[in-house]
Amino acid sequence: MGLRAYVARRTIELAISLILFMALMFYVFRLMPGDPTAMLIEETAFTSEMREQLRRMWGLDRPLHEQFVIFMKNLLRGELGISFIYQKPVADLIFGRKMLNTLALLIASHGMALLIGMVLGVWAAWRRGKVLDIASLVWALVLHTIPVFWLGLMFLLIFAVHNKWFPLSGTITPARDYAHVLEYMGDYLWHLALPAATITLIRLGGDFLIMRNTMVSVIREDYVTAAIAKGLPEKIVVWKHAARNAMLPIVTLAGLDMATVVSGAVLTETVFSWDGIGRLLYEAAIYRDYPVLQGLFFVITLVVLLANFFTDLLYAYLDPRVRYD
Amino acid sequence: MKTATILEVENLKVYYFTQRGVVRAVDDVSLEIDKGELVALVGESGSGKSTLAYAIMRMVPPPGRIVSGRIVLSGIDITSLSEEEVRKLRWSKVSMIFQGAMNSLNPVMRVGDQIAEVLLYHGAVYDVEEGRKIARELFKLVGLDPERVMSYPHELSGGQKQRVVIAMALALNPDLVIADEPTTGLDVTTQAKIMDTIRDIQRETGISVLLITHDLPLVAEVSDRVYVMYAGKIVETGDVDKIFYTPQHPYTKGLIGAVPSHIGPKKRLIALPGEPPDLRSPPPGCRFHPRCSYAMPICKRKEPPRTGTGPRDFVECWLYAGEEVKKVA
Amino acid sequence: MEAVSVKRYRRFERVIEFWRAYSRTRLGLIGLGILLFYTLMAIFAPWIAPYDPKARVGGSFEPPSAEHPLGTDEMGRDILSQVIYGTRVSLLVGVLAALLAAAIGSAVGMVSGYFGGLVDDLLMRITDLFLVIPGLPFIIVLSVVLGPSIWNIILVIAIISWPSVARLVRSETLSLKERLFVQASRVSGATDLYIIVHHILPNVLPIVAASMVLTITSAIILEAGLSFLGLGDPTKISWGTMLYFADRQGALLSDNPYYIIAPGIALIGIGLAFVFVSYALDEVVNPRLRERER
Amino acid sequence: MDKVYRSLLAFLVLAVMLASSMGPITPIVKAEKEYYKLEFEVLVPEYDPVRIRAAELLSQYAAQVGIKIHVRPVDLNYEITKTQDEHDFDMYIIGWSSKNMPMYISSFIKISEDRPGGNNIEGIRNETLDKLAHMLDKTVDPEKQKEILWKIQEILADQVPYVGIYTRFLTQVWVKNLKGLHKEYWGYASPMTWRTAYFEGKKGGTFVVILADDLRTENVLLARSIYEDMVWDALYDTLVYLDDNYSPKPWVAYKYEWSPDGKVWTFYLINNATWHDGKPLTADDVVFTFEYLVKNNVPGFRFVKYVEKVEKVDDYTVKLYLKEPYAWLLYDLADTPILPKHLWENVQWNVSKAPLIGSGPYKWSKRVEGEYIELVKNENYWRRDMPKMDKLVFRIIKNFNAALLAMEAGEAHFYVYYIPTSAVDRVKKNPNLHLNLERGVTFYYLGFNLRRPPLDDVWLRRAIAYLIPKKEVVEGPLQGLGEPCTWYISPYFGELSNPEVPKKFPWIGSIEPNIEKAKEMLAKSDKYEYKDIDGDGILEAIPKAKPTTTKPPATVTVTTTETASPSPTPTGTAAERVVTKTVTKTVTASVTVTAPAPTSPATAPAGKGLSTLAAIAVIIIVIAAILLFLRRRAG
Repeated sequence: MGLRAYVARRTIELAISLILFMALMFYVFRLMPGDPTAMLIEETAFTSEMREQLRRMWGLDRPLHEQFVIFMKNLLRGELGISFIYQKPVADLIFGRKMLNTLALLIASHGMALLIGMVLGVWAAWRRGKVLDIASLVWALVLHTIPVFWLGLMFLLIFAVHNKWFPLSGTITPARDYAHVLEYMGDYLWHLALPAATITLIRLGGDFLIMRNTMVSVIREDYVTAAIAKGLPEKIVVWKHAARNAMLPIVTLAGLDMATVVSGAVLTETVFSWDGIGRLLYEAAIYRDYPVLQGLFFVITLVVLLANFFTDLLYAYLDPRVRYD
Repeated sequence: MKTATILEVENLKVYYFTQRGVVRAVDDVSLEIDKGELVALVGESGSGKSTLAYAIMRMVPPPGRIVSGRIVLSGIDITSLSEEEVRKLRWSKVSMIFQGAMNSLNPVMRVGDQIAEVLLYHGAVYDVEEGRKIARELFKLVGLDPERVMSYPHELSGGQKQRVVIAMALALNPDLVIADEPTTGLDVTTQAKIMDTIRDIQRETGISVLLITHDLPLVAEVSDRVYVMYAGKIVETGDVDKIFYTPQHPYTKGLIGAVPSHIGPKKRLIALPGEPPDLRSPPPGCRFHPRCSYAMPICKRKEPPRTGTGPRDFVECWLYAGEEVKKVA
Repeated sequence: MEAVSVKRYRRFERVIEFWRAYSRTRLGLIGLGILLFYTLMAIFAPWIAPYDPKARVGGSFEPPSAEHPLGTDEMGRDILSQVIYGTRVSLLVGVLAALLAAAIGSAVGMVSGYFGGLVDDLLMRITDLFLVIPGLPFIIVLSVVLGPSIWNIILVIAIISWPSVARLVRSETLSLKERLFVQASRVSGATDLYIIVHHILPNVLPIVAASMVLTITSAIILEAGLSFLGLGDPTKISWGTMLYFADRQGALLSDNPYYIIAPGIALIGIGLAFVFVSYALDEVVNPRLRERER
Repeated sequence: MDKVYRSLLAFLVLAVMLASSMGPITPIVKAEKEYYKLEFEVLVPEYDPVRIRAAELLSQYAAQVGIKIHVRPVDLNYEITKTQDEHDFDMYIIGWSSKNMPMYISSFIKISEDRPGGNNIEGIRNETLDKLAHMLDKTVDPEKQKEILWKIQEILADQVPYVGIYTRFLTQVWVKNLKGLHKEYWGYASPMTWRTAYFEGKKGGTFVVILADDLRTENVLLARSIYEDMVWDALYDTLVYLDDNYSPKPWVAYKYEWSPDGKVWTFYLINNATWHDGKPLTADDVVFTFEYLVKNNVPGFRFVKYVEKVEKVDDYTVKLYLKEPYAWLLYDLADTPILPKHLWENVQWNVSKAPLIGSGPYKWSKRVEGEYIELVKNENYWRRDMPKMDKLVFRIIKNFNAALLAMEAGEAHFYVYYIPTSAVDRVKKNPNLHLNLERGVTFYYLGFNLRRPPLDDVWLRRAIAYLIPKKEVVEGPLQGLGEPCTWYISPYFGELSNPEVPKKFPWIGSIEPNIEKAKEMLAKSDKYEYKDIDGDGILEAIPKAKPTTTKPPATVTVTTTETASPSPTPTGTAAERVVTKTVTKTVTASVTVTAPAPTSPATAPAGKGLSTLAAIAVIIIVIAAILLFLRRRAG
């Protein structure tokens, strides 16, 4: 099958599963006990009439199937609705600063983890059986079992409380005047350091292990032995012959892992009060802000599906044996 | 006719130091190959043939190590060289056609480039294009369409891949080519064609070849001399006719007896009973004695001495110890 | 009768053989040792723990001392006792969630693999759907739907973990059903249910068990994560809820950082133990992984 | 093919099993029984260890009397829905300040509020209480208000539909050199604080305040959290404000008065107030604000439903006509921002970005979402002496630890929310920080569902009230940073709180669990006989035969001459208002709680759950089928 037909088919499949998934989530959200207006009673002057009024305004007084039809119509038109608590379009809410923050965190940490994990994995596999390899193996296993939020707390304890090297929370220093964009960037990166380091370390364990294990089995492949026998310099053997082949599984896994990646942000963002979509999702669940929940799941699922799709394309590029089917 | 010796292995010991004990994969082996000779190394799988081959390339995989002995390749003792020096010798002096050759091609690289890179990194050419040009020539030599240099391995058939590998082995015009089971995994007709190609090229270029195989009919057909290896030791060596018509060692006899006759119906005449020994704890004395039908009490106690059977030939067996060669009917 | 005892003897022999292979792996033994330690701690918590984990026995955030080796929490409760009691919930959640996931996964996998065709396609599409669902967000929503209780957490973790088991079991079933003894059984008129229960199930169990060990680890860590987000059951002491309250109540800035450190170490310990065991199991079950010798 | 159908069936069964196991816990409908087991569930918000501990301790003591109480921590949203909307609960613990505030208490006890979503969560159906509540809302005279409130407190204490457990101190922290703060509901983060706070020995400066949550919208009318209120308080002015003693004082309205019937209110505005854009603030703006709120029926402003019309007398005088007297108008106005007519005329009330021009002491400067809000001094503020600071910055720090560090580092000057008890010691040790420990209005209480027998028995409720370890909770988990609650109106409101309550009603006054008294209470019941029938250690309540002669309902003769009497406010003209009441002392004894109202399941949750689950199952199958179809077609 040609590339174009393949992409067309995958796109249709993707769109349909996304829409159906959203239909499913619509009902799951409404299954949550509780009410979007319930949290408002914290405001002293709120009466039940006012809650009723809000429910009407938000269309919650209509029968469920009617709400569903409205929701689906909006979704097909590309509208995600209006947030109950923020009173603004969900799209604006998600694709604003919060999305940028989350993306910055995820890309920084996962990029680093992938890079370091791959290099270390290749290195350890090449020197397998040696002391350092075994030591790093044990470390990777330990890192693999550390809960991400606990590591975050430890980092805070050591680097923000004990030594005040890094800030405890937030993405920038509040109310600071920046003379230059670079200064702003610096401040942002300074705040990003701890949360990104946390995720990087946690992911590093997994990425390292996968890379090392595939590398170890690739090293046993005859073409690597052949490459050595051919008298090629070690660097060429390792990177051009072994690592390139060993990269295939980790690339696939990185794509398939998108779901976990996006999820993991919730915990890290909680620990570091990082104002991203993970926090938004948690708050939306607490407040039963259905439109925001739907919007977030839509975006996250879309990202995951797209990641899978692009992984397949990338895989086909990396491995000439793969055909589109 | 004593010509230049290309390879000389002397009292080589290669052990694997595993967690569960020391595997004596190659134990005190000596071997010689002259220029233009096609020497066969035969033996069951697990007898240490491949390890010997890797040792000659000086690429024994860990936890294996060359413990003692010398490997002299074109006059250079490679056991004492540094890794970088060895790297430069590899392929330029000795190249290899690997067991399961189709797997020794990198699946994500064009086959031409895999040949070109050899030339490139040994300084034979200065860019990939030039390398590909030479690759095309080599492809013609081994009977391949030169345009195939731009193909990926999965686009070629098994026989074609095999030819690519042979072409690659010839790229730097080495003194010695080690062919480790070069035809396994191919169908019979292709096997024959490939072997013919190797033989032709060998005759044409005068390259020495060390053929490692357990395919005895093939050995009988193409080789000049034969080394028989059992459990890490060379038990017998001699000219191909000598080995096939007057085998001395009971193991050699067994091997040849076990060969399906390529004339008559295919069946095992005398099967070798039992299994090759565990090289972590080989039997004391002669390593073959548990399977040997001629075994004597001494075989269990002491290792057999080497008995010369010709200028360069010998056999290691108590049957012939201290005696002149006895003809065994 | 005799046949049964022979069968039983064989099984016993197999267990012995398995244990021999297992006990050769050093990591596996270490892991098993740690697990034993945790299990004993969970069972005998009331006797081991120096204090009632919920009672106020000291000032708030007391640093470690002779009376309180790990200090006290914000309400003056002994942290060591809480960590010891916390083992119970973590182990319970981990094991039960993994069991449930294994049960659902094996059922779906076996049905899918055995019957094939439309059923297989349908079940596998559903499995794919679950694999694509963003895990933690989905779990958060589900936990809110179900309310905070350890039983719901178990259920939620199982719901998110079964698809991978299903895929594993399906592929194994596919190869099993082509085997001679299954074919023979079918020819001799055994019902599908009989074949699944008597032939397929016993043969997929080992791989399910091996994969379960890792599921337990992730379930334990997941429970801690959920509890840390405040979705756990706060009346039950678990390491996750401890960390949740530690974070909320400002343990970071207090005099007793062990309130945060201790539960985390406990979590890592148990996680490592299971990882070691699964590592060892892999080596025993999949001999291919053993270092090749030439 | 047969095999396919069978396995499909198997799959469906599996799906249904899965789905049904996911269903919400369906309420067990208790049938009319011979007796009731004293086994209850108490709902507690899951995030607060203090309340959870309080519930656990109560459960321990109750067990000693033979009452089984299960502690069920739930998500707050769930708790509110279960209690307020669905009335599906036995007991619950929650913190709700309004419940012990004079201006809100009436809404919690009116019979009309006993409906799904209504504030009368417990299901109090007491005619006297209802009448008093209605009367309270129309009584403006403080003396009369006090009289009614005292009565209400006594009836509540007698009937115990809910019972206070503890109140927390206002544990607010600010830097030592910050002065000039003023108190309101939420402590010192009051509108007046923004206007008068200053740094000792320093002129101007930047005042950094830490909020635990960001603005959700940039629209003052959509303010839903105290944090949002705090920001808008600095940007907008109000007609009146509440002083430290919690009484309304003139502000933008320098004088106000009301007609003898309390229905016509006249506000006289100062004439030098301007909007941040330079336009003067006039009667037109005030009229516009009232009319705008009324026209759009904006949620959050209670007085709106009483407004009949608004009239501009001249540029600086406004008359407000009410449909009926409303006691809390001034309190509501203290919370109502005056909106600039020229900017809001064509703006919808519920947009997320509304004009950010007010007339308050600070002007909007900038905001980084999730990080901070910066306001700058309004140089043209009508009070020339205010504000004292040059800049007011609200930093958003959700994580308390980070907030405390910022305070310690001197990067922030005021933490507006209550700090966790655990941080108190650390703050006390810091020489630069001031920890304010003062009684607040918070009210953490245990509520009963009076609709559910045997909780309809006042003696049982009194018994349970006796068992609440108020002192232990305050000294234990709360670490002394609060007080045991022995009231229904917080002593924070001074005279309005009835000091007799704890003495006259020992079950309210008791702060330590009293097993003996609790047993005594149970023994006194005339409704049920409490004994352990099945010997499982848990008591059963056996209904006693209904007394043949039911006492006549309380005679509460409330004669109100409908002449409202305004309170003596600074400018208020004291008018006469007579409230003649013949509420005899016997009221307390004779008022009975009416039979439980038919349980009002707003929506049967079970039914809703099942149908939704069915829908989900169908959708899953459809999704799978369509994907399957696509795969098949693609080959």
